[in-house]
Amino acid sequence: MSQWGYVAAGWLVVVVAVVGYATAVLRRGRALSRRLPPEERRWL
Amino acid sequence: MLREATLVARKDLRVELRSRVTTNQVVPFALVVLVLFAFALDPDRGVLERATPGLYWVAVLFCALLAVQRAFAVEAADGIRDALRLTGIEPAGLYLGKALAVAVQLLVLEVLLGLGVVVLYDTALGGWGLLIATCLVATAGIAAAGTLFGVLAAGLRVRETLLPLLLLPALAPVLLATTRASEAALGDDTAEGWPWLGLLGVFALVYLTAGLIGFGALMEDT
Amino acid sequence: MTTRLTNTDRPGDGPPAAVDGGPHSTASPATRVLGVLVLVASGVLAVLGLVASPADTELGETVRLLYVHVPVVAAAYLAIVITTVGSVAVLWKRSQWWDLVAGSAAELATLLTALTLVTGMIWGRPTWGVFWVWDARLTSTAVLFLLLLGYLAVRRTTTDQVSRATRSAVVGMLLLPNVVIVNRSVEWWRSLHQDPTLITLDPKIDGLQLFTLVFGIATATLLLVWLLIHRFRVAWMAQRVEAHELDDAIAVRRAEAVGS
Amino acid sequence: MEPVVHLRAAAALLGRFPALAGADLDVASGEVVLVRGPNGAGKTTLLRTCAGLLPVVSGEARVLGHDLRTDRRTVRRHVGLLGHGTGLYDELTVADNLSFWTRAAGADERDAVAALYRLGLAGRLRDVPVGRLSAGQRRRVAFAVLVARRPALWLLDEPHAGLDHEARDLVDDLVRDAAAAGATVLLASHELERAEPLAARIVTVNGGVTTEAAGVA
Repeated sequence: MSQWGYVAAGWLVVVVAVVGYATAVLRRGRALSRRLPPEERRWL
Repeated sequence: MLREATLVARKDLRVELRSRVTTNQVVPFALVVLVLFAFALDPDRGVLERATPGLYWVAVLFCALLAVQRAFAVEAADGIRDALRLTGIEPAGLYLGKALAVAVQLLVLEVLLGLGVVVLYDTALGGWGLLIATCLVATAGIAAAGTLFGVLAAGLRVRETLLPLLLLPALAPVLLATTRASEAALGDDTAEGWPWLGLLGVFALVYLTAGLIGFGALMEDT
Repeated sequence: MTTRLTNTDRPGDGPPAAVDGGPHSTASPATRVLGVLVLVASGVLAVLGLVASPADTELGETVRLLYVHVPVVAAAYLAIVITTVGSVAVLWKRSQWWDLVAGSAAELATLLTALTLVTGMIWGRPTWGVFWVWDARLTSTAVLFLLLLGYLAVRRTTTDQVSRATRSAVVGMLLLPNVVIVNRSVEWWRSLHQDPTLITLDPKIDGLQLFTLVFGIATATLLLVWLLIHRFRVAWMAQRVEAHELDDAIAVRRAEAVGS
Repeated sequence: MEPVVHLRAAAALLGRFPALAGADLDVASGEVVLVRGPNGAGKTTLLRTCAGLLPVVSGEARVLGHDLRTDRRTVRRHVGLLGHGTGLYDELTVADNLSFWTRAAGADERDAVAALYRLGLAGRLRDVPVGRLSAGQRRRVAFAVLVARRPALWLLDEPHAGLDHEARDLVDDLVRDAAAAGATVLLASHELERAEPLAARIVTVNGGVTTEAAGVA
């Protein structure tokens, strides 16, 4: 595996993990907000 | 508060004297661990001899785990948690008392294990000053951390698996420090070991403080 | 209301349906701006790190791994600090808001510490020919990862909200001190053996490389803040749903009693 | 004079389950009140709430002048709870248990010794590990701890359960002595024919809610 291979692997792992986690959080947020009356959806 | 701590410690130790769990079960377990290490590392190839301090302290950590689990299994009997909270004993006193009892049992274990190592691995003990200091300070740290995580896991239905997961990683630096300090003590340059003792002292202080702060809140839950 | 799931890491969402005025997800104007900012910054970082900055004389192309490894490490430690501060606030002021912040930050810290380990190992392969080396930084990160798993385990196994807050706060409070003690002890330990250490923050790089590195850390911090806001709002809503379930249980129990 | 126990629509949690959904109860000092109700109705929870062991989430709850919603720790020292669990260390002997629990609660050794004699435990039972005692004898030791501590509020959960006649008479005497000495007793029991003569008032608990209080005497 050339040096570029490792660089690509490193970057890819981070991007995929972050995007995957962010999507999961956003999706869970949307699902939960459907189960709550509007005024309770935010802490403020 | 100290009066309450000694009261609790004496009670725990008396329970141990009556039930003899540590002496009848944990000590034999420790010796088994030492023997298994010997099987694994084939004594005459020198590896065992070099690794003795490390193996000794790994065995001590496992025994500490069992001693802590035992200390809180005693409290899990019916109605005792409620009764303890109704006595009005300061949580800090309860924490120190239980930690003291665990520490005393650990020291006894360490001495017995030490004999086991001397006999089984024919280790020449030396550097007594550093060795004893390391044992004392390390035991304080292990007991402080063990008691804190012990009460934290008590009452949860997964406490048997949660306690090792919480305690052992936290004790990683203790294992490192005690092993290095013991190596220095057994070897020639004991001066090398003292910084590790400092680290053990810091560790013990951090966990004693956390225990005094956190124990009350942890006792509060149903 | 369909959401356009774009491939960017902040999928935009359609306008909230007219009938229900409230927010429809954890997004808000602020997070949208921040989200776009993070996106742009990551794009610039990619260009800088992969294309613009020169290969390192000594490390060759693998220096580009640093532009993602070091920012992740920085974000992980920032998340740990937030968790510890939050946990102390929970014990001191019994505040539920801080409990949710600490819980969210700890989850992020676990993800980022895992990424630190993975990128560290990917870095290790070309540099030392082996994935895992008992190098001071990698070892302490590994222990930190185990401590975080313990924190998450405590948080998951406790059902009662109040005792969950207390127990995770005690573990959370100990994260930062543990990190310091572990790093200190591993540093001394490895220095006894002088084997290759991971060239971390200062491989005598300068100029564009240094700029890229610092820019990377800034981007990671923004990303952390963005993720924390969203994760916190999810935690807040989850806790509200739990509270509702509780109120229903009280109502049902009371109806049962009066009825029977 | 403020009542020893004052609950108004009090709700308390057992973990996440609202074991007490709305309790109204007033008990004056020196009074003996019987708490009746089917199993799982919340009798035990009511007692444990009065002992300050459960978080009160709504309504009013004051015991011995302490508001349980703000501080439920300080009241505990003045409360004695005899529940299903004996709260004794099976490994320790009767004497060891008594001495620990008494001194832990701040009473001194003499009270423990007096309680031993009062409960007839000073003889051969004294050095027997509690684990080897019968349920009745264990209950007797638990009572001995209560007698030694002399709490202001006695919370007894099924004190007669599983006892022989002689032990039940002893329980009755102890309750009467405690009330005579000015303590307040909250007695939860199924055995109405045994418990009713002791109590001045009866409260029924059902589904975590107290319904009516019927006078007896």
